[in-house]
Amino acid sequence: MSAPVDLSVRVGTLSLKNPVIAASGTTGFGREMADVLDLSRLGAICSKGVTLEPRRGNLPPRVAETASGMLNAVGLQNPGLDRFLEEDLPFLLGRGTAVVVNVAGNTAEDYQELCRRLDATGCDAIELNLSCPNVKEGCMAFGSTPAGVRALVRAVRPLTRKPLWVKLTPNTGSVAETARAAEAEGADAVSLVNTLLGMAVDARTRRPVLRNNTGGLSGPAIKPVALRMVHEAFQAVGIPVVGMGGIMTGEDAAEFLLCGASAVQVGTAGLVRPSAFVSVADELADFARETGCSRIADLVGALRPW
Amino acid sequence: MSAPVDLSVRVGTLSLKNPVIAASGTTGFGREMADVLDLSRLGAICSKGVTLEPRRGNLPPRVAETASGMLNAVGLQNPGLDRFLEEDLPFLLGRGTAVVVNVAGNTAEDYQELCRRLDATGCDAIELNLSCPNVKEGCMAFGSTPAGVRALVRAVRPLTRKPLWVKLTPNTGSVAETARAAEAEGADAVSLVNTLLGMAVDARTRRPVLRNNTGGLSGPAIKPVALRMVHEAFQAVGIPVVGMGGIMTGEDAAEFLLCGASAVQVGTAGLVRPSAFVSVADELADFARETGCSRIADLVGALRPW
Amino acid sequence: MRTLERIGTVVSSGFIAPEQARLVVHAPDAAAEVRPGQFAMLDCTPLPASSDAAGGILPKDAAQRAPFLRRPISFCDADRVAGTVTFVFRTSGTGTRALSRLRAGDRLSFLGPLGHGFALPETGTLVAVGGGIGVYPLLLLLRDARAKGLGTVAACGYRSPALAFLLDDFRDVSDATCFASDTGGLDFAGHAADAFADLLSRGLPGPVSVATCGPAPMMRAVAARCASSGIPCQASLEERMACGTGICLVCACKVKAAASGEAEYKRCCTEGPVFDAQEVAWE
Amino acid sequence: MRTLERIGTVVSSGFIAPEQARLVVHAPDAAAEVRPGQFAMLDCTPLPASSDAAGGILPKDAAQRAPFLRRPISFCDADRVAGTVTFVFRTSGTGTRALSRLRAGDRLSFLGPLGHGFALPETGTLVAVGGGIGVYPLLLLLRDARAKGLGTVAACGYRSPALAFLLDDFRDVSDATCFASDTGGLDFAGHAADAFADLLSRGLPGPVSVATCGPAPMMRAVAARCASSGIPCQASLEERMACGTGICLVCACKVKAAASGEAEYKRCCTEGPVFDAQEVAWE
Ligand SMILES: Cc1cc2nc3c(=O)[nH]c(=O)nc-3n(C[C@H](O)[C@H](O)[C@H](O)COP(=O)(O)OP(=O)(O)OC[C@H]3O[C@@H](n4cnc5c(N)ncnc54)[C@H](O)[C@@H]3O)c2cc1C
Ligand SMILES: Cc1cc2nc3c(=O)[nH]c(=O)nc-3n(C[C@H](O)[C@H](O)[C@H](O)COP(=O)(O)OP(=O)(O)OC[C@H]3O[C@@H](n4cnc5c(N)ncnc54)[C@H](O)[C@@H]3O)c2cc1C
Ligand SMILES: Cc1cc2nc3c(=O)[nH]c(=O)nc-3n(C[C@H](O)[C@H](O)[C@H](O)COP(=O)(O)O)c2cc1C
Ligand SMILES: Cc1cc2nc3c(=O)[nH]c(=O)nc-3n(C[C@H](O)[C@H](O)[C@H](O)COP(=O)(O)O)c2cc1C
Ligand code: FES
Ligand code: FES
Repeated sequence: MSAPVDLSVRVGTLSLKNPVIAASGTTGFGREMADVLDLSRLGAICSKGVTLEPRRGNLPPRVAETASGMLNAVGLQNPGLDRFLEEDLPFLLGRGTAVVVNVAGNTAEDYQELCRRLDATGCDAIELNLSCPNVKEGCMAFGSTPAGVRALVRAVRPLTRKPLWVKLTPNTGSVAETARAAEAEGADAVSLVNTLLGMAVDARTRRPVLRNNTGGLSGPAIKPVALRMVHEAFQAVGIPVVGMGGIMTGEDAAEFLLCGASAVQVGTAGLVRPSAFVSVADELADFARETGCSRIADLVGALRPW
Repeated sequence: MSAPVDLSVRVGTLSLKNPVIAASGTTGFGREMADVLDLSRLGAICSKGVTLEPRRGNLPPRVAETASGMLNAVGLQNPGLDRFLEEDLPFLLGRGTAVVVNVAGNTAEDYQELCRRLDATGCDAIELNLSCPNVKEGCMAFGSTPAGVRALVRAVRPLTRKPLWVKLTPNTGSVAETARAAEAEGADAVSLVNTLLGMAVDARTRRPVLRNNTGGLSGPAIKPVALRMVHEAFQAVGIPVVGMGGIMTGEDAAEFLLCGASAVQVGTAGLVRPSAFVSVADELADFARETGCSRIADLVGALRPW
Repeated sequence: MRTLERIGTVVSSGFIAPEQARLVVHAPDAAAEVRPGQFAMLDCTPLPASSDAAGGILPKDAAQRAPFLRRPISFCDADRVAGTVTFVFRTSGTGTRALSRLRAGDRLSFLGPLGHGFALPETGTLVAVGGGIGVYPLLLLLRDARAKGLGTVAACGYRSPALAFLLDDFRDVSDATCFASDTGGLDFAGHAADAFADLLSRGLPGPVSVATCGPAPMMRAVAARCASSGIPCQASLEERMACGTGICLVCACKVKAAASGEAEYKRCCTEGPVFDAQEVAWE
Repeated sequence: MRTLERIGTVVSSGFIAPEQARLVVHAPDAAAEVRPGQFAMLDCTPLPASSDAAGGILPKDAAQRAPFLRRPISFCDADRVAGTVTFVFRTSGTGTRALSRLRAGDRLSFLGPLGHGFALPETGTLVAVGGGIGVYPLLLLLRDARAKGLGTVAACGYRSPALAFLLDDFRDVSDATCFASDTGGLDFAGHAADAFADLLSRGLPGPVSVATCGPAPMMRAVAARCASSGIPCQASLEERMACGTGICLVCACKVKAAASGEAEYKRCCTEGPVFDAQEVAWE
């Protein structure tokens, strides 16, 4: 219980003080969380998905509880890039933690414009959301095939020197292929998984629970799928992998690191336990100490498959 | 609580006394269950996957618990077709319920031989397992692309007049396309979902929990994904859909029927509650009664999306 | 830095009517802090006894939450002296059923008090109009209004006299009460909104202001009646929630932007649950 | 038709040593039926009080199982007169921790008795050799052996005297006992297998037969010692399980087929957990 654990990790050129990143869409733009948590204790914070124009999001209900998880269909509600740059990004940049900006669009041009303008800011990385299942256009349409990923990353790569993370969808036949496509076009990292496309039904009203009919499944329910996909992506590419999906505890985070994630994101856990955004890092340090690991980075990819 | 509910359904030309089928691999060949349950109360029983040759299955451990579900990597352990036809099928045929034989192979020729020989038996339908994630060859390799499904169904369709159900994998980019492929080649029904490919990790030993490294995820955790895919398949094809994935209760079953399933299968639920194989049908009848539905078949596809 | 998660100890639990469960929870900080109209996100996963884990559910078992999400429940009452808060809720589903199984001595994790509650007027009479389970947040409201020296009137509507609850509690904190039942048998036959209109037409010491909570059609009727009489009206809305703390955006409520009058989504959990009734875009 | 699922009522619960919990459960049918070496699949999801649901967890809440799978636990003891069975288990993970929180009066759902248990010899002395938590199923075995008029000897190994459990219980049902501890301080310093070899070498009233349960290396050593002396030996194996009833095939144990001697998989839950030690393909 004595020796301190070195929690720092690198995702490509970006150094993080610890491997726990607050996931996009489950942390707003940090303002509400700043009230109740010391954000400087996070490895990084990833913004809610930002689009060029403001978006109102989908009609409610936008959430359905499921066994060990939840479906959401927020639909990228956000104030748009202008207001984000004016009000939200400056706030995030002052929190003493790395800032990853998650961006989404309908067209390749949208993504280009977003990357061009974010390149001029102080953010630490850009995460291309090619995997939101809750909007009609763009997004997952790009992310679900290797060709779509390739085209999109090729379009934006020349426009920014920021580390470019490509967030992949699990709703695909082979995440190894979409990861390779991202790598081939110069992505600095892939992050996965976004939510699994799912549905909840109210048998009494004979209606989908979500007004959007379908939504994205997150939480512990998806952890086995996420771990498998992170491991597949890790084996498929040489660039770093950022892993997520159902992390509730430090030991969960360790599992993702072992499967090859250089860092992890925590999303849904923080909705039910606000302290999860930092306690996962604390528990990870405890876990490292208990298992005689002095550098958390040593866990990355250390899984020994049978 | 008075009016009797008509629980009978049809899957194409096959009539079932109720829509609840015991799922493949979670009911053995019926022998153990016959001791503790009246199998004649099931709509049908689907056999464990049968291969031409006997198979020993994978090394243990073959199971890992996950949040609201489990991973299995049995690896199609079965006594092979000869012994199945000699010992198991006759037993199953005498149980007063319809019998679906689930078959799997490494090559198209395996499937052809299996279908040819089953055509001569008294079984009520053949379910082509194109979706087992736990064996190295065949199976999911065929099922994960429309072309694979097309080739396989084309190869076996001429060899049997039995109703041919094609069991689809959820580990694919588009289940609508694989379902259409099955339909185009003359399948009588599609059944879905098989298990989601997943992994569990023991962070302390730094090993996958399963000796097979990966396994198939089943149970309530996958229900949202399964419901969505059943609904997608139902919208994509004209042949009947048999739905499954995480059904624990009669109301869960109703949700699948509403999404378009003509019948449902119950798997993992029966492992933790042996009575689930029949109680789901009882609860479904209760649900119908409570909601003023006198014919369960009226629920099929009655979902009203927003 | 605010503390969001609190672990209270159940002081008593039981049913006050069929399917209506009450939990009294010792949680002095929350009792001191809560304003009427605020709510808490209750954790329905049973917590191990305190000997097992100090801070709540064991980290190792955190993935085993069932049901997974917390449930939003209004503070129905608070006793600042005893340091207790009261939740009353209909046992409609898995989560509320699990909560109703808590017994004295059990621990309960909740986030809160959360949300933007009712604003108390400076003077005059506060009329609280509630329907069904919508009456619950109004009890603490009337208690605090009376403590502030306001006149207090309660108009509560129930499905039937057998399904009426908290009548004595409301009598305790109100200058006047009118209990309505769809099937008759109480003070008024009909809906709470009609009872309210009736009360209004008979005159109340002004200035009158209104707070309402219940089914949307009822609140809409109350809001319309208030608008036509120029009476300020606050309405407490309900939407499905995940975080309850403003970060996930799933609890969108349609309200008219103050400036443009255009409908936009606000977060029920932080910008609400209580809104100016004239702002609400009633469906 | 056999009944698999039973709902028992917890009579008492508590810890008998650090991390070693004991549940005594009123379940007369299971107590009457159980044979030594059999096990039960215990449901770790708390059951609602009997007023809520007669048959177990409410159907509506069935998807909310946490942890999801049942846990295999041996019958450690049974009192056929009182109609109780006893489970003792190490609280190693989520499920066993949840089980250890049950209190007198709580209900427990379990499947069982399950599995192929120990066969009692017709005559002579039965030596039970257990290591760690492997000692648990041996208590009922020795009790039944003695009731049948057999000689009974217990050789139990523990990590340390502080982590030794059920010593008095084993003394109660045994003609002779030898308690071993890796760290010394009990009857014998070393492993249970060595203690067993020591006992054997000092001579026991024959014919001797052996039953063993514990870590695989220990059982392998016991089996080897028995094989070299021509003593029949039964070993109780452990494998991860889902159904416990023979239908899912996840609990494969490697054993040599009686006929061919070739290794094949048998189901630990139904063909075992007790196998002829000479059949087992020790890793
Ligand atoms: C701000 C606020 C305050 C509330 N205060 C009270 C109160 O004091 N007393 C009371 O009886 N009820 C109150 N409700 C409603 C209460 O939250 C729901 O009845 C409860 O969440 C249902 O949970 P369940 O487990 O019984 O149902 P389930 O059907 O198992 O719930 C499944 C999911 O749907 C959500 N959900 C279901 N119904 C509702 C609903 N009507 N409103 C919001 N979410 C819902 C649940 O929170 C959960 O996420 C309040 C709701 C809100 C938004
Ligand atoms: C036939 C049989 C009889 C047993 N009898 C006893 C007994 O009397 N006393 C006792 O202390 N233990 C006994 N065990 C071991 C006991 O089943 C495990 O310790 C227990 O399942 C661990 O559950 P958990 O929730 O604590 O651990 P978790 O780590 O939460 O369990 C996760 C999953 O792995 C399985 N698992 C983990 N460890 C084991 C293990 N060693 N064996 C089998 N499955 C495991 C669990 O059942 C569960 O499915 C027995 C095992 C078997 C197969
Ligand atoms: C309410 C909610 C909103 C989300 N919004 C976004 C988003 O805007 N952009 C994005 O890339 N991912 C979004 N996600 C996905 C998460 O970032 C994460 O990939 C996913 O939830 C899996 O991780 P978890 O199980 O830890 O939540 C959202 C998830 C939730 C639950
Ligand atoms: C232990 C186990 C073994 C299985 N074996 C087979 C199999 O042999 N063939 C097959 O098509 N599906 C098999 N399945 C998949 C189930 O039939 C079913 O598709 C899946 O488990 C989803 O349903 P559920 O959540 O109700 O279990 C197996 C599932 C489990 C849990
Ligand atoms: S419930 Fe998360 S923002 Fe309101
Ligand atoms: S645990 Fe299912 S067959 Fe043994």
